[in-house]
Amino acid sequence: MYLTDAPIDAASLLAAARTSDGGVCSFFGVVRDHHLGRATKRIAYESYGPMAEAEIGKIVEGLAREWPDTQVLVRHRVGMLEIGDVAVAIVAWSPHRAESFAACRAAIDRIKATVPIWKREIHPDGTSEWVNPTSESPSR
Amino acid sequence: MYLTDAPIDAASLLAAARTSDGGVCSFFGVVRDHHLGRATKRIAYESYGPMAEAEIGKIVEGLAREWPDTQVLVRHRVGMLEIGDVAVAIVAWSPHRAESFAACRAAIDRIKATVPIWKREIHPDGTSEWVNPTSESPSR
Amino acid sequence: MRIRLLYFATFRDVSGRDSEERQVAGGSKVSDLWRELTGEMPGLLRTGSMPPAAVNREYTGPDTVLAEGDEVAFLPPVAGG
Amino acid sequence: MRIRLLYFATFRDVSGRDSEERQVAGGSKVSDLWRELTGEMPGLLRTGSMPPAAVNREYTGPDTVLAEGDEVAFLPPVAGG
Repeated sequence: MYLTDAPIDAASLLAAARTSDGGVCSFFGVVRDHHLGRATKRIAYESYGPMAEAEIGKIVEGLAREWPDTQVLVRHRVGMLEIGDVAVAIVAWSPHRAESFAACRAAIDRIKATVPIWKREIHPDGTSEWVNPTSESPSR
Repeated sequence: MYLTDAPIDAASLLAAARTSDGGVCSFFGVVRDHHLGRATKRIAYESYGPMAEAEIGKIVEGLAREWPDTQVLVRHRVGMLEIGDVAVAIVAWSPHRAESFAACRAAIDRIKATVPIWKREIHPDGTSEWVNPTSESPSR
Repeated sequence: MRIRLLYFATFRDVSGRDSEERQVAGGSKVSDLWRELTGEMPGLLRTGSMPPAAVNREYTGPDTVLAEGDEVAFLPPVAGG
Repeated sequence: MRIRLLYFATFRDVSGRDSEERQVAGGSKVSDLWRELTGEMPGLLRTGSMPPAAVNREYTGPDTVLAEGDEVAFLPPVAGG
């Protein structure tokens, strides 16, 4: 439901606005070509699938309680991703812009904090390692 | 350059990511079917065109100084818009998500504060009035 | 001297025009022009005190002195986005 | 009693397996299981103290008592998004 091993088409996700929505804030996490100063060739995303679905479900329910007027969509891709591929997509539709930003930001922050998904960076030389965000700056 | 009287295709704007970008935050302001408790049928957007272009240009330059790694795109539509039409689109691409959110949010807030664009709400009964955001809540 | 004055949104509704060429006294400031306009068209005062003004497409303050050929606009509360 | 243990990411690399069925003493807590596992596989300790644990796909604390048939996973630092 929230996880997919098929490419995420960012554009097609934006179409679901209700006529009462005035603001749409979205965030797309994209595979980039570097991490902590090293070049990245691709990234393998692994999940504890059933638990990840459940955790994202809890996050979405929590957002609906905190921002009842705001509708939030979440998609997270798993499997082998190339540079430029969308790894995670959040779209938050709301009557007002402040709420759309707040719910979108909360969604991605909470997903990164608790959903059991891991990523293994694969470098151009074929070496790879699991990413450990707890050893990095919080903005990364 | 920033203003257009043609429909804004939100989806097509998202495609410009650089390979170094890991986060894309976007905001789309959409014409909604109500405002301050009254039904809206459509909205006429009017601008002081050359000054609006210049003001958006200054805002984009300011964002580039504050978030040098972040690339920000702005489009604002003018003319007669129907419910669901995109009135303003902001896309901020950045290596990191915090910067993409911050730059996107600053862009829309500054555009709403200073760019000489006005909107006239047209109600289903044919009456209309100019929107005065200074008499409303700041989140609207 | 001559300036060009632009009207937008509610101010256009009040004045009944998009723009006009206007004679102002040499040394006139933006605030002097506003006082003159509101004397002729009290409806402009609906937005309260002097609104933001632009001279030659840049925001400027009330004490800016106008020059021949300036493009001047008083701006009703903006509502883009 | 029997539980099912799942390994992900670095923990799978260390253990060399995705999952296993395992016998644990009745009354064992999550923290007891972690102590047992790190005794067998000290490489698990690379992430420092006991990582977040899930029992039956829900986060739980170290004092949770395990039950027959539980699905248990210790979770390396997550990195979604």
